[in-house]
Amino acid sequence: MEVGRRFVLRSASATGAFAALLAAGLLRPAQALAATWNKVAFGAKNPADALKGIGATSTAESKEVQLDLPQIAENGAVVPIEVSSKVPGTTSIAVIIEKNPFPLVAQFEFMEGALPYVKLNAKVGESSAVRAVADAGGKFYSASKEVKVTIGGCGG
Amino acid sequence: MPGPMKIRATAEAGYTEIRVLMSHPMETGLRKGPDGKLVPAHFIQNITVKVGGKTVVEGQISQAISRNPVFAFRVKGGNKGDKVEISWVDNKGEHNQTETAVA
Amino acid sequence: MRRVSSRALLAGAALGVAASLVHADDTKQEIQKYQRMTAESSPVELWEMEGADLWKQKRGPNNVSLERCDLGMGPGVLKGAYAHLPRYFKDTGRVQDLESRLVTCMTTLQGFSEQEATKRVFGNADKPSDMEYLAAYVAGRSRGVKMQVSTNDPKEKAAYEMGKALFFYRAGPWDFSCASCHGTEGKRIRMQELPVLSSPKGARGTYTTWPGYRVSVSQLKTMQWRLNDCFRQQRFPEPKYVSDATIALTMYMAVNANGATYRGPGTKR
Amino acid sequence: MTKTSIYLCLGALAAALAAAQSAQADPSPMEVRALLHKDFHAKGQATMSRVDQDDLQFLCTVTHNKPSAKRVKEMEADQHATIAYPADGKYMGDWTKGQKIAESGAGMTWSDKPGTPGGGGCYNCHQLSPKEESYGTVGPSLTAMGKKRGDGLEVQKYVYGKIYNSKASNLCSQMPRFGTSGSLTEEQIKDLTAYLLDPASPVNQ
Repeated sequence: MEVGRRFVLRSASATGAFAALLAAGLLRPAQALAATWNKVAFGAKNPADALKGIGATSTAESKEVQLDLPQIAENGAVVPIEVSSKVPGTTSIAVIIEKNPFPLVAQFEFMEGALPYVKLNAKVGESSAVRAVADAGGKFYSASKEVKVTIGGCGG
Repeated sequence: MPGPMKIRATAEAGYTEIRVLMSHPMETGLRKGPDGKLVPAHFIQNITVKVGGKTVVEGQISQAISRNPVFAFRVKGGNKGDKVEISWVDNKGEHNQTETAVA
Repeated sequence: MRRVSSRALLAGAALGVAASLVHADDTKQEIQKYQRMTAESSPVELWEMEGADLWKQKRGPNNVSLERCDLGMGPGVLKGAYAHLPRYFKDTGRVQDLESRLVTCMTTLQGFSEQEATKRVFGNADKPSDMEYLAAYVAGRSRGVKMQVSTNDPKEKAAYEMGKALFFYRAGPWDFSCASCHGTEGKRIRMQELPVLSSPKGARGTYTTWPGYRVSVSQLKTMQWRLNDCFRQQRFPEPKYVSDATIALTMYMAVNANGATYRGPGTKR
Repeated sequence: MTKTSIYLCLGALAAALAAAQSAQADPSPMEVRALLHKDFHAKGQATMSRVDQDDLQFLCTVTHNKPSAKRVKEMEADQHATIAYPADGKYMGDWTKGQKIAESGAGMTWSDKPGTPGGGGCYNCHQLSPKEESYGTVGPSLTAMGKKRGDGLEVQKYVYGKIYNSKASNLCSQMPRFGTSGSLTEEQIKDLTAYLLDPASPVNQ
């Protein structure tokens, strides 16, 4: 088990280190990276627009999309969400929290032997439906589950 | 300022489980600081996972990912000793990366 | 007629009770699932990593690391040290918990004044404290070790007894003791089933997962912080950091947890 | 609240001695108090006098919340005498305000601003509105209280008094004495009474 270290920006030679990273092929140029962040989809303020933003104009409910999360969250700051897709040819998975101010939380593309699987922690502002959307050859399949965010603790 | 980062990659039956921990504030831009002003948005936007030099996962994420993000991914096959590299870039252009070998 | 209707009513009531019980069970199960899933995907190890760095770093007026710090198992021995704390230390003549002993090492080895060593012990999400990093690192080195806190020394025994008395001492505007929230089996405060820390079952489950990462504040919290915030909510004045009173309470809970395997640093709501 | 007094010393000394004899290693509440004075400091509105027990707190501590029937009777009468019923004879206020007070667990801590209205933290221990799922179970469920008991004047007075000083009817209850301790105002207690009894309140839906 290797241990990662904070680096680059903590050092004075940030630019040099960045260049080295680029040379090593670990990072692509910042502009290119910025371009790969789907501003339209992530900026959407409702689930329908978010889906449109990732190209999912229509989705079919599917049991092949497996979504696991606790139905009750003691704290909305962290809601663990696990998604996997058994739809053949799945190339990406997106997670949408319908009642969040910006519903689209993440989209992952899988290639070179990566299984269509991801586990993440998301902030959930209020009790909401959580939707997972799998893209298989331009067709979109989805599953959803409710999560209830509760008030915890004795404090104010 | 990027804090520490950690990857754990374990060979399971038929696949490799990759788990990554990142230090990052993941500020939404919607939260008020102690001074009553909105704290500017500051969050990771892109994540890249490479195994044996090949990109296997490309992720785009929003400010709704929890502070100090943790992700798990799975890759078919994989052998002990294979190199796993993960890097991220946030909306301010800050970035970090680390690597490990499959155990 | 009357009898029939009352029986029907009773049956209805019984059904209602059964339904709410099933519901309560589901709720409990889902909360347990939440706790399991957040623990599985917790960033808490990052605190241990930073703590490991800090432990080895040369710091303070003496420019030395903490690597020769004696946490009770001999200088520099970390494995299992936390599972044996609090304990009596001859050199200071005190029963000390982890944080108290770390202050001792920072002052005696690194040359910090006590004031410097305790200036900022509770951090925040943007800037955790050195103490939080160090506590996470040291506690983590007892993972898998059975809790074995001694009360053989008369001072250890006295600390345990004082801790117990403190636990049940009711005072303040709301008449609370520790036991007000942590004294009745199977009761919830809001959604939380709070552990009964006076019983081995409750203490074992809880003590062995502190210090812990709190997802609500994205921070690792230490046992001294936990006690501090309990006293705040108990409507008491503030306990002094690593005071005899807080160490006595820690001793009480740690001894109650004896025999359980330490599994922290844990993850909390 | 009356603080530790000569009355306490006379009344409870016997109990303290008995407790001390039964388990020799047990530190007495006096020793605990001395340690608290050494190891705590005042912060915000939480003054050091808060670690001093009044006679009730002392008795409940030394008897593990099980005082003798005789002492219970005497002291419950004392506690009852602390209840100040509203001069206007009205016990019910605004249930909508009462709901907010019931939901809030703030108040009286060193981090609360002195003088700002606190809450009753009712949901910490009780089920009230059936719609609120995040409720505690330390105290009994109060759901549909008004429906079950009605909202007659006697019931109103009972509920008002219970919130004002729960110890008047259950000496070592875990529930704070919200009125006696000055944690909630008369108006707030009226609002809570309405929250429990008003037919329009969610508690009774």
